[in-house]
Amino acid sequence: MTRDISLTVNGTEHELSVEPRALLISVLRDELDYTGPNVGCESSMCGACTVHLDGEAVKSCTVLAVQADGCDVTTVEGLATDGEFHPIQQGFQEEHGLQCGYCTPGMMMTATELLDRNPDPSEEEIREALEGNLCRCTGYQNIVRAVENAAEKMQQEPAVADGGGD
Amino acid sequence: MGAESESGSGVQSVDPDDVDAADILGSAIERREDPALLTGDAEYTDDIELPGMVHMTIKRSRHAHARIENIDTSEAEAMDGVIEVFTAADIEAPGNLPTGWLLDSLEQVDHPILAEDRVRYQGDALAVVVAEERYIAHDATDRIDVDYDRLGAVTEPSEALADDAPAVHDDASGNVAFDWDIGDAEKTDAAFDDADHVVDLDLENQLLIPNAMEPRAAVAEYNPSNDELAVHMTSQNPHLHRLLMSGVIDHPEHKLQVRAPDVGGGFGSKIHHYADEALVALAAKRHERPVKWTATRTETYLTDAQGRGHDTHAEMALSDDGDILGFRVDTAANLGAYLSTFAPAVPTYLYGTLLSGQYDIPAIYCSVTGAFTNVPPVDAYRGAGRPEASFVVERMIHRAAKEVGMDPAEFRRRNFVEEFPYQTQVAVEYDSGDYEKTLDRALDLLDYDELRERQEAARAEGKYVGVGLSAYIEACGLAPSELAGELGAQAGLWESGLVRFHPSGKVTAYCGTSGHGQGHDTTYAQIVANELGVDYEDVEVVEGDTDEIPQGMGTYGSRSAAVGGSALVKSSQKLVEKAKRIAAHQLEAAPEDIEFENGDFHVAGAPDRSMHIAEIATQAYLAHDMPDDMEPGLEATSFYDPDNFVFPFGLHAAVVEVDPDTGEIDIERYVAVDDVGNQINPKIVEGQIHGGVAQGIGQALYEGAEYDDNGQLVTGSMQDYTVPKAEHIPSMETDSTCTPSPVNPLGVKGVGEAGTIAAPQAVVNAVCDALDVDQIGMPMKAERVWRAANAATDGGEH
Amino acid sequence: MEFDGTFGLADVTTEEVWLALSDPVMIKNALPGCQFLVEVDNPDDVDFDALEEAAAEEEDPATLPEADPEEVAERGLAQGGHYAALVQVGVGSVKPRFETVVTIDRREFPEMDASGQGSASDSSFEMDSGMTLVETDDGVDVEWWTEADVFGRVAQMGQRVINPVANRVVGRFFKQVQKELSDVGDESSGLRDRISSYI
Amino acid sequence: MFPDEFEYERPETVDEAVDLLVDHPEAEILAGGHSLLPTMKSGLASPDLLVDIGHIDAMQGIDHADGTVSVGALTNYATVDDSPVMRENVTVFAETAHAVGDVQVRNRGTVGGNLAHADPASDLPAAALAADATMVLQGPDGERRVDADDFFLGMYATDVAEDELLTRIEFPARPEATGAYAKKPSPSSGYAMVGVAVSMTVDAGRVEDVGVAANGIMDHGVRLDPVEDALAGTNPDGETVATAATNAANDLDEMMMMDDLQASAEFRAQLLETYAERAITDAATGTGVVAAGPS
Repeated sequence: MTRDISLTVNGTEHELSVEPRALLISVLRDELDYTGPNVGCESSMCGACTVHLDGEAVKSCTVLAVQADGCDVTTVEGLATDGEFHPIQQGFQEEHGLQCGYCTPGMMMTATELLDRNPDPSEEEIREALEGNLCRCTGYQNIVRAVENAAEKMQQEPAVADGGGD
Repeated sequence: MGAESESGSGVQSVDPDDVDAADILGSAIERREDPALLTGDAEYTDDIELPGMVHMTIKRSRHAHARIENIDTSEAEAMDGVIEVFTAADIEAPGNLPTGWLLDSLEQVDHPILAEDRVRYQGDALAVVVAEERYIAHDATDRIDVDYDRLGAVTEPSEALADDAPAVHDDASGNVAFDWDIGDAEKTDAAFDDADHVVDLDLENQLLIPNAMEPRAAVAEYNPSNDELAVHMTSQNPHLHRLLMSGVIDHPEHKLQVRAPDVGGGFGSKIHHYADEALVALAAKRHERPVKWTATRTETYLTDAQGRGHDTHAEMALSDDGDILGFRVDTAANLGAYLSTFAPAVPTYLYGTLLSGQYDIPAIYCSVTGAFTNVPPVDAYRGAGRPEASFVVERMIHRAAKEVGMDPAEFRRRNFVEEFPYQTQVAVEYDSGDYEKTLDRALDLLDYDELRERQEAARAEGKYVGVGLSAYIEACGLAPSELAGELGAQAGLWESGLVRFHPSGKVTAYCGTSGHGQGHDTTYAQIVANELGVDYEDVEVVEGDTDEIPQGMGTYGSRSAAVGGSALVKSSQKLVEKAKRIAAHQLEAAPEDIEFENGDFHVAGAPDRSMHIAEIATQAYLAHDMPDDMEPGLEATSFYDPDNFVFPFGLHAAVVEVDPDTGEIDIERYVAVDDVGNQINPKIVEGQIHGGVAQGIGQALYEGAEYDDNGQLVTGSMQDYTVPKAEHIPSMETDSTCTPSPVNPLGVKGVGEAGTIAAPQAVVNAVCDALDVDQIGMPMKAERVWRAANAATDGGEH
Repeated sequence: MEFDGTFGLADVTTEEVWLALSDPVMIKNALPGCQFLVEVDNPDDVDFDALEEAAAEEEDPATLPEADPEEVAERGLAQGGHYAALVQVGVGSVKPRFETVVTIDRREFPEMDASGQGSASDSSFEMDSGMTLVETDDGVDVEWWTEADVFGRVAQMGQRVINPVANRVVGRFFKQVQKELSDVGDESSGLRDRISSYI
Repeated sequence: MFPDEFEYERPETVDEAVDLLVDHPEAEILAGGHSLLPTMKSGLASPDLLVDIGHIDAMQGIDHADGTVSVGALTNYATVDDSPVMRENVTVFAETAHAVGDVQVRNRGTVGGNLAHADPASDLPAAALAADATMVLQGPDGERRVDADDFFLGMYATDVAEDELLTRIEFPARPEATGAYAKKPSPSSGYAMVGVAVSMTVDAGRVEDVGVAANGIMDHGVRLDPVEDALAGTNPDGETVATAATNAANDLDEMMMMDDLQASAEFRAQLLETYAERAITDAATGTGVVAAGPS
């Protein structure tokens, strides 16, 4: 028994038929070829599969695709616009916030939601916000710096868009 | 290169475009690996999708030790979408997984890729399912019915060696895999006879589960028309996997390609040759269709080779003045159910040889018994033997300083090795070092004297503050091959590097190492660009594919920069030599009159008469005007076999406050001063230290594989086994000194494991210091600390 | 895992408790999630599906005090006997069905030892249990112990819940036993006398 | 891993959902899925039918009227955490919602799912008890209201019948009360080894009303009556609070205490005292949640 659903992923609408038991991460990776989000733990702990569902960070291994029917999904593939890195991607690059990169897509999706809610988080707030994303390589220090770096960039950006000081 | 950083505030990265070509080596440039990893463009093994691909799963033993009476696969085979289910009975003589390091006394045991009539750990492979879809394969695995006759299980090495322990292998009497020793027993006994003080501790170094974020995976494809088999897999060493797999599945090595695509961390767990990847290759051959297997996290918990697992009794002989006179160590090492690829080397040559630490110890004796148990095979995990050694040494130093009433920093200083090279009592010769320098730098950063005063004041207020030091040493780039061979290695320990100029002047560098997060593409390009004097952007780096790279030993043991990097230096130097002769020929000068600087060859005293190396590359491929007897082309390969290990070192310190009511530990500060020789990319070095320390803190406070009496893993998921989170790891203050290694042309020493080696005992020493107790076991979970604190405050035994 | 405890039953005699705790019907009724508990000849060859079907169709015979003590004694657990049970211990959404076979290893008034094993999809368990009845001033203490080992998924993933669940199962079992036995004590001394004669 | 196959229904109204439950008593209810799906993925649960109530609009959102705050069962933790109405009127519940899981879990997990799942180590049951919540259940015979004190029966066991649905949770609005939750999380799972929720109203320096309840210590959330009794009418200064907290484990049945790999019963009882003291102190000072140490 399958069920027809519709998912809009990074702005592209997909109509597809899925088994009710299919996890959102399976559908994204295996059916739609968005292989940016990764599977790390299957126990809802590691956060490597984090995507935005209607703008909120969720662990896509703990959501059935049928539950996401009609929703907007953003994956790491949707972060950059017109070939230009999102500030969080720039932050991770500049601060060496990644090593093997496996946790990074999920880490960045959680971090962008944090920065939406809290544009100027403290180190403690960043560490708390990343509680659901495990990294085995970096010891987290440069991830914290990467988020701080992105926060600074994002705070400067609107000023530039407004035409600066004058 | 070689500059020492100024403070503990961290390294600032730079854009490679902003770095002068001449300064590229030693610059903290941003990594070229990152764009693909940051956009989802990376290709991990599970991302690979091939036409006609099918999925494989593995039925694993429920019990840690049992006889297999029957495996009923009929229900699974009858399912729609299931292509085949096979067991050991269905394949010709299931291959045995080999052991790559032999010891004289080693009891070698069979390790079939599919268990035939007996399973020896929970997770041992019993049957393989091949199905059209991933979900169906998993469903079918659940429907395989296995009849077990359960046997008694043993999981701790000291228990396995007891008289009445269940026998893991019928051939291995008393579960002894080997007996091994190093050092001089008599001399050490004599030192103890003369000692004013003897201290001793029972130390457990618990079993750890590596937990690379990417589970192991493999995709195999087979072409029957030419018998070529390609395996894309999570590998730290594709060439070694190819060599071993060719034997295990009996497929000719030259028709087997092993390729590591992007690999999501390894920490040792992706060095070893497991049954699983071989089964994927077999399945692809059986069905002539691409086959994918991706471990679930549960499978990684049950089957990834685990690390550590030592039960140790250590004793130290001391003089009244605080001199270390002798050191005696007796260890029972857990090897798990079978001998994994490098398992015998880890608790022996990678452990016993490091027991002199940073100290001039006149007499050392260490004996190790390797024990078979009913846990997954135990092998190299980040640090591999060296963390165990450093832990024993530094815990004993902490205990010894207390015994003779000296400050632990001063006790260390008094006993440091001061002159190099230094021959230890446990076989190895330290290349270079300056141990006081890292100690002094760390004490400065800590403001040590003030800290000790604060500690006393805090105690008066009922607060428990502690300082723990760890003066670690490690050995990287195990070498030379001849020595390794004498010690039992079944492989050489060189590394290959091929540097190839293309006719347009661009360069590709191929190295037999295989990075999985360490940033080799960046650092190797820095090395080669520097040697050749070409733009960093003009150098491409290729790793991890047996079809592209001449040969290789892989990435582990912090060897890549020291051995792989040096191979690329050697090859680059060969290229420069050849290019110089071409330049001399075309500039009509004698080769000895040609000078090479920043990529330019010019005639001495006539800087206008010059050619850039890229131009010479073009000429070398045109081959219109070459010196006599010179072949066209410009590329060179080296197999670099170092003369010795390199010995990085450092001083790590933790400052903790312990709450005796709850057992909670707050790491207030963590200071790391490391000396890894010259640094090719200080930002990457710093990142390696951070990550290593986090794993070390993980071991000290949180991590540990725990089994029940029947060998059932009870920490079998991330819900129960703590992989540290961002909140668990403090912000670290890192700094470095630089004592270049004389062993290799880069003067580098290796950094991948330093933090993991240094951190556990820094934290344990700090907590013991805070509570004024001699010993707390790892992981120092809150309850354990609470009990220790209460035993201490009650004045009871601890 | 080891569990043990003592359960006090008021206003009953050792013989009554012995007879009741030897009655498979009563045990089945008291054991949470137990679908059936019946004697089988060959412990290695039990068709649980057939037994479940049969159990669904049959009505349970009466237990003490309504039942005839003679009948209860007749169907009572026998030393060396094998009993098949289907137990579904529901814990929230987790409802493993354990197909279980129990053997009465020793049965000597007032002591009984039993061992058993069972399996459910990819999990299994083994257990050894025993009990001793001790007469007290106002009734009987049931001293019991169980050593249980769990294997597979439940052991690995359900570690956190095993202890409290086992405690609750045992607690409910004895509460139910107590409830049924309190009726025995209320009955005429005639029943008491008849029960004693079957020990 | 992956869940086993199941049938799937997605009712649009509470009545439809209840009808499905009446017809299929064995069905499991899927709300946010953050308790159920991990259990299914690990292979521990394989329900034949899932009733996905996630699209029932009537079970969403937070209302405040006539001195009662009503929280739809499908409201997620993040919404409760961020809700000014909750922060003002049911502080303890908002503080506790903030302590559940991680950001992703809070975005997706629902308060109704949490309470109906009744995980002993979960955070919300204690807050529901401390806040004197009423659970509103809908069944074939209509609505039924159950006090939080009568709702939690055991591990994963509540008073919700097989054919009933927890539709909303009602709280007395207590704008004058402060609330706090102090939790010692398991470092691996983040679940509570011990968590203590406190709602407290202090008038003229005297405790007028106080609710203290705990998770993690027993096989279900429990009210700590002896602590409440010790605090009632006192001036909650440091010494009074510390003394009251020493009573925390007094009435608890040791046999049903949680005792596992994460922490022994003995240690949990010790933690209970410390965390009760921390939570009460925090509520008394009105500063919100007490952050636990990292270990």
